[in-house]
Amino acid sequence: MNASGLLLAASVLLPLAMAACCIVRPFRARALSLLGVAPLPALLAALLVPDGTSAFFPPPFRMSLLLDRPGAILLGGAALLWSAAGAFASSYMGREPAAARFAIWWLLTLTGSLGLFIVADIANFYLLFTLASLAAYGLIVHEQSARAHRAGIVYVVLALLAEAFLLLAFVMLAAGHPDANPAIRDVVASLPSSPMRDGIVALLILGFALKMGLVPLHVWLPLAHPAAPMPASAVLSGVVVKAGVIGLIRFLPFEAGLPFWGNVLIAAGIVTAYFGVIVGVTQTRAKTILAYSTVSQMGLLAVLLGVGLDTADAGATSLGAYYAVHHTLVKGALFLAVGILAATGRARLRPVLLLTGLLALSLGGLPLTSGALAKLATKPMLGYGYVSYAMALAGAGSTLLMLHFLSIVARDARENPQSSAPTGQIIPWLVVAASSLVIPWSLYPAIAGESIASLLQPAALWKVIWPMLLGGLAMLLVRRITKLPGSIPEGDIVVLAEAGTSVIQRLAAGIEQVDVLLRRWSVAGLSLIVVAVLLGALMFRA
Amino acid sequence: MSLASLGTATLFGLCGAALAGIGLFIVIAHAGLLRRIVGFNILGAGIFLVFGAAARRGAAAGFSGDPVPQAMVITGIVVAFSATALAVALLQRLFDLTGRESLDAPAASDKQQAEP
Amino acid sequence: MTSLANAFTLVAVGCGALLFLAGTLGLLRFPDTLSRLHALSKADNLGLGLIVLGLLPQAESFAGGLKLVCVWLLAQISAATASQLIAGVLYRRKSRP
Amino acid sequence: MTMLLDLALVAWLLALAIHVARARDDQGAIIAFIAFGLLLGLGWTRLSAIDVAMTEAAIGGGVTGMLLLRAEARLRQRSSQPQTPKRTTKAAAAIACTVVAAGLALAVLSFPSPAPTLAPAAAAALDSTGLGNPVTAVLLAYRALDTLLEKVVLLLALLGVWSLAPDQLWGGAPELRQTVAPPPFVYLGRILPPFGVLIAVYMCWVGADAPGGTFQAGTVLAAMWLLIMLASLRPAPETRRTTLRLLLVGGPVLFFAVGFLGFAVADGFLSYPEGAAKPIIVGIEAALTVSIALTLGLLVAGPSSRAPAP
Amino acid sequence: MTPLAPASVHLATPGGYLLVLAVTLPVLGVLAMLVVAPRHARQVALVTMAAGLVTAIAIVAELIRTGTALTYVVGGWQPPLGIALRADGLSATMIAMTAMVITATGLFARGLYALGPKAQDGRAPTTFWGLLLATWSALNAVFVGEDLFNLYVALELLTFAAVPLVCLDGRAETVAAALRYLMFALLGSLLYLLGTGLLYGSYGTLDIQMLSRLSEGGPALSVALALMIVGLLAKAALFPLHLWLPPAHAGAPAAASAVLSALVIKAPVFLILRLVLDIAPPHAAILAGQILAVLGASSILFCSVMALRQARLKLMIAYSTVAQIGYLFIVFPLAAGNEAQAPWETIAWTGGALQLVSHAFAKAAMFLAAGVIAEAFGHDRIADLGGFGRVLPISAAAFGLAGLSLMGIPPSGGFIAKCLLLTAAVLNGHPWLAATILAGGLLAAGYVFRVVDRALATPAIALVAQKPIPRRLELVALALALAAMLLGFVPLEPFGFLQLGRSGAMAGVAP
Repeated sequence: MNASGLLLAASVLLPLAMAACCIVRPFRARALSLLGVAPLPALLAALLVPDGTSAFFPPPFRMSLLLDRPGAILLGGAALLWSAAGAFASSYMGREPAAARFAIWWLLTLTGSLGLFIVADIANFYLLFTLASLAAYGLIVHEQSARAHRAGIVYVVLALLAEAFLLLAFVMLAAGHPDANPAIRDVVASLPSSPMRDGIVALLILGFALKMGLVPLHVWLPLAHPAAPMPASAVLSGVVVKAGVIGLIRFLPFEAGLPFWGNVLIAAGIVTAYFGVIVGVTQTRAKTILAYSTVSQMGLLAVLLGVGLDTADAGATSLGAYYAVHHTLVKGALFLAVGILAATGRARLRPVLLLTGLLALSLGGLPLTSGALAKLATKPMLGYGYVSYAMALAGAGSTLLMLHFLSIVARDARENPQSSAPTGQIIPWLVVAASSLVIPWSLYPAIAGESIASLLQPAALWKVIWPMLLGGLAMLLVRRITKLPGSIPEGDIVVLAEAGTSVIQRLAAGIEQVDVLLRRWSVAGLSLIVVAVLLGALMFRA
Repeated sequence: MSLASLGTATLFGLCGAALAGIGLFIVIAHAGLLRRIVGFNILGAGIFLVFGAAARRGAAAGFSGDPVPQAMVITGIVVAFSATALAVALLQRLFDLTGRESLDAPAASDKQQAEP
Repeated sequence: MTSLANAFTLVAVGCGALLFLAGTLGLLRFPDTLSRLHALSKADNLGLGLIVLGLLPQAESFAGGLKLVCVWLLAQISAATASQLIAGVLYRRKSRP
Repeated sequence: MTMLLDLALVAWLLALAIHVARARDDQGAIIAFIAFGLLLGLGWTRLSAIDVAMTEAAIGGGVTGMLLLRAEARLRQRSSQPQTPKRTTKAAAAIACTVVAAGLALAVLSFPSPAPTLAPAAAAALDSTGLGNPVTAVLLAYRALDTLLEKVVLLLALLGVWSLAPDQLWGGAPELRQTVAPPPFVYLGRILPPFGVLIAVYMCWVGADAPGGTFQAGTVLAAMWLLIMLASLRPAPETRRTTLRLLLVGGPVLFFAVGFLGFAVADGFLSYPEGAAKPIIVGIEAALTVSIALTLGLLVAGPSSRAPAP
Repeated sequence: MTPLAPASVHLATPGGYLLVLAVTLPVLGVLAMLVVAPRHARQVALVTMAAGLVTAIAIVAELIRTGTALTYVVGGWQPPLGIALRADGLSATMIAMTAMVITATGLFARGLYALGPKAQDGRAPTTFWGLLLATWSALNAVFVGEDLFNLYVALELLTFAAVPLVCLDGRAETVAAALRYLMFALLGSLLYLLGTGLLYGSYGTLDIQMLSRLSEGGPALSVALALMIVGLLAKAALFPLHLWLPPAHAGAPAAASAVLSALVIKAPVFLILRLVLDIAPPHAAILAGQILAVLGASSILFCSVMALRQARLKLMIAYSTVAQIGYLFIVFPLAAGNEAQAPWETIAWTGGALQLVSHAFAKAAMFLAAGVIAEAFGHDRIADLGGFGRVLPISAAAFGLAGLSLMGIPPSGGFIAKCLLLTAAVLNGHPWLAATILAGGLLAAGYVFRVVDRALATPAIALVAQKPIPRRLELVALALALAAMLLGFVPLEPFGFLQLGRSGAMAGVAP
């Protein structure tokens, strides 16, 4: 294994080793302050390691790692956010007694979520996916409030459901393969010709859509992300949802294309994009609005990948990663901004609000920001059909939602006393915010294949400006509806599902009754004989 | 098949089958634990008779029966006795502790505990 | 000689069997426990005694004959004790109101 | 004629079994069961299995009956009879059990003819053991492992019974009789045991070559011991006594020792040296008889019910 | 058929004496314990455990060294007249697993079942060790037995050792549970014995290897196998015959529950595996396998829901045992339904074996952890355990890790097992079984999560341990849980090993 391979390996192993070291008390006490260091190997790997580098762990681990372009883009952005949020966390949570526990969950989630971007074999993909999913539970319920608890339960139920779908899909994928733990690339190559193709793809989409939060499987997301402490919300909404994106990128056969499933993804994505906006606008808490914005943005990503799958365009993976990294950094910065704003008041408020506004509107596609770049980069692939317009309208929706967000945070911060956030929080935030503005520029030529100059042409600017104007207009309209705020509860349809639990309760109570009956001696004796007679008769007939 | 053509062995084998059925019935359908223990013994007796039928049918080489199943029955009888003894001891202990001789009424026992 | 012995056996065993039959009848038909007990122990003692006596000439060896006598003796002892015990229980039950 | 006798015997057995199923009170059922056990012993003689007949009559009818009767007497003070299952349950159980019995009958009738048997193999191997009773040969030579494990089963059942004693009584003596024994019983307890011991010794000795053997002898000894204890002639021993425990494990330990000696002097575990098989087996049987007698007796006596003497 | 039984199929192998040792050593310990002063019972037990562990390791080593099954013909009397003992790869795995779990339990119980400084004698401290060792002997006897009647005696030995363990603490409800257990187990043994009698009457031998060559359909065989399988099912407590298990396993002392749940119910399952795959004719095996799979699947779903509904921790774990046993029964159609491969060459076979072993470790760890929790707080009501993870972090970790294995979360042994079973279900076209496996995993996650959630909670009034708990107890549970976890890292190793001693199986090593 050469230096690049070692660096790749270290990006998974360092956080894992740090989590393991937390068994030792002295380390545990200081773990929180080291959170910012853990993702550094991954960051370095994303910057330095050339595309196509692979590494293989010998048995019994049998893990193979591979860095390709979408992986590298996502890894870099994610590592940056993890590092900055980690630094933010050490200042934000420093005095909490349960900080050590938080650090352990953090490191485990970090391991899983970063590892997913580079792992190349199917078993370890599942392992890391599970690690990221389950460890995130610890982050969500960290504050131990009733809200966090409810969010945690909904999250765990759906996360485990996703695990089950994916496990079945992976097993079906690997079933025809001679190797017990094949490389993802190999199984995906043979996927289009598999007899169980449609079942596998359906399960994959279900599993990853749950993770991404596509409607109607998004219900956990607006509950869970706001429930976590601020830095954790940032990484959950910024990075951990991308586990679903990287899953779709890795496992769907973009080279061969599957038009039907592509269209399914497009449809689900469009619905999600609008749904997120519509419900988000009714929310009154800043973090919840951001979470709904994440739902909406994941919908846009799904559309992007769906188009790629529909048209058998493998370039969609890079574009998807590009869009995703933009969202990672911006959304991370926005969540951190909510934390900063809460601690900032009076005179210091204005610059912070200004930067927050810039970041927020970037999601809507403000010209010259990463949002605009991402939208422009993806335009050619979407073509000029209805999908393109739908996406543009969704951009308007994003603008609307972000304006709503800004109005809420501005209102919340108005009453703050004269103060400013600690430097330990400001600097990480600024780093993320700055990189969200800079990194997409540096990647743009490679991804879009166009020069930066082309971005500044009026036609290109108009393409991104008109949805924003539309969004602004919509905002004016929406503000007039006074009943709107708070009209839809957080987590929307999960409330309906929770109403259905009484049915499940009754079913379970029924099962309990049956158990009491079956455990009666005479009934058990009778069932014994019945089973015996059944067995005997069947074997006799055989 | 007429009765006379049945050998002694088969007759007792059939008797064993019937005894096993009766024993099984007692075990399943009686709530009284002591009676169930008796039922186990009758079931066991029926089973041993099946072995006995096999043994008697296997008369050969100058022996009036196959000694292997006979030996198994002897072992089986002793094991059955130990089981009976253990069951009776448990039953007596249960009776000493609770004053009842039934397992099938957990609801009643809850009431008993709740009353005082 | 053998025919004489056989005849003796036949008569003695027959009488014994008859006594057992009578005893069983008594067990079934007598009104109270003590008389039933009486019938039963009669059959046991005398009936079994006659049968053993009748079988003695048929014994192949002296040891075999001894075994037969032993069987009778043991049955005698146990029947006597059992009758006493049952009667004792009855007596105690009666004496208690 | 013999067929008629057999039929009558079978009919008796079935009638008694059904009586056990239908009897109102437990005492009647248990008495019917004891009669059943004795008749079954007769049935085993009809199947030419004298060894089994003796074991069945002694253990199945005798000692088990005694155990059950004692338990019934103790349980008689119970406040309420357990509720009987519903009529439908009983009917369903009856149907199900009939089906099972029919299946069994079918299976018994379909036994192949000529019957497969190990009698020739047992006979052929009998010479090398020097024994005359093939059942003893099976129990102590061919399938000695079964017998060995079964001894452990007995001991374990005893350990299980003992473990049911209340904590403060652990190690004490079981109590067979709370009241004074009636004089006739004491008389019986005085005169019968010498006979019983003689018979047991004889059975154990003769078992090598003729029907009889360690189980039967052990049961007779156990019965004599129980008689003595019931007649209050001797108290039951404290279960913690070392001599008692040594005697209890003596048989199995000797058996194991001989088994392991087989590694050294013969060809492996539980194999006997050529020519010396018979005396070794008789020796094992003697030790086992004592152990079995004690175990059976103590199993009937139950867990200790008196605190150990200080 | 000739009256003379066929020539023997057993050839003693040099290492065969190890099997004798595996069966007899623990029993010798029991005998010694009855004689020595009660004070030394524990030492005798611990010494015996060390010897037994060495024997188990030696058996595995010998098996790997020679590459064939170990066989011993007791007393030199060839079956069918005599008795043979045999250990193939699966048996050796079981023996090793048993040795490890028993030793761990012994270490756990070392401080719990010791006489006080002044006491001369005591009931529980002395009987526990004897019963534990007897259980071990019985288990080994079941795993190496080749003769069906010998196996009957071994099963009875197992029952008689296990039942008093249930009511060791002498409370009324545990006595009732023990009595119920004994009665149902007896019913099972008697049905098994009945089947044995029918088989002897039909074939004149009870040696499994010989029966597997002789057996051909017919009423006697069908009835016999049906009775034996059902009898064993009753002992294995598969749904709907699980009436005795929850009260018995939940009521027993923790150390006993661990052995009962992890090992004792595996013995009948192991025998069912042998009956169906070795003795039953192939087409009958397939049909029987389907019924068993239906029962297994219902067991998984039904009893997982029941586990979810339990208010008490130990009852929850007990129901989880019934559910997890179900996985072992869905192996049958997956392993036996394949024309091209022998059952033991399929991945379902490996998956089943792995599930058996990983469940043993995980469940033992869970029960020991639950025992520590109940001991520390004086109760095991899940609702009132909020924040126990802070007081007993090691036990909480042990419970969580063991839970991961039960849920089938990577990289645990349970995950590999379920993954293999799932693969087999997909390959053989059993979508319902696949769905059941997944649903079972989800439900397991549900009940494990309930407890983990309590462990992580911060209640208003902090939980305080009523008794100090020695760290060693907690570490034993953690070690077992880690063992269940680590099984996931040796996934490909057991494949060949599990097939050792199975005819013609050496060639196919295919994950």
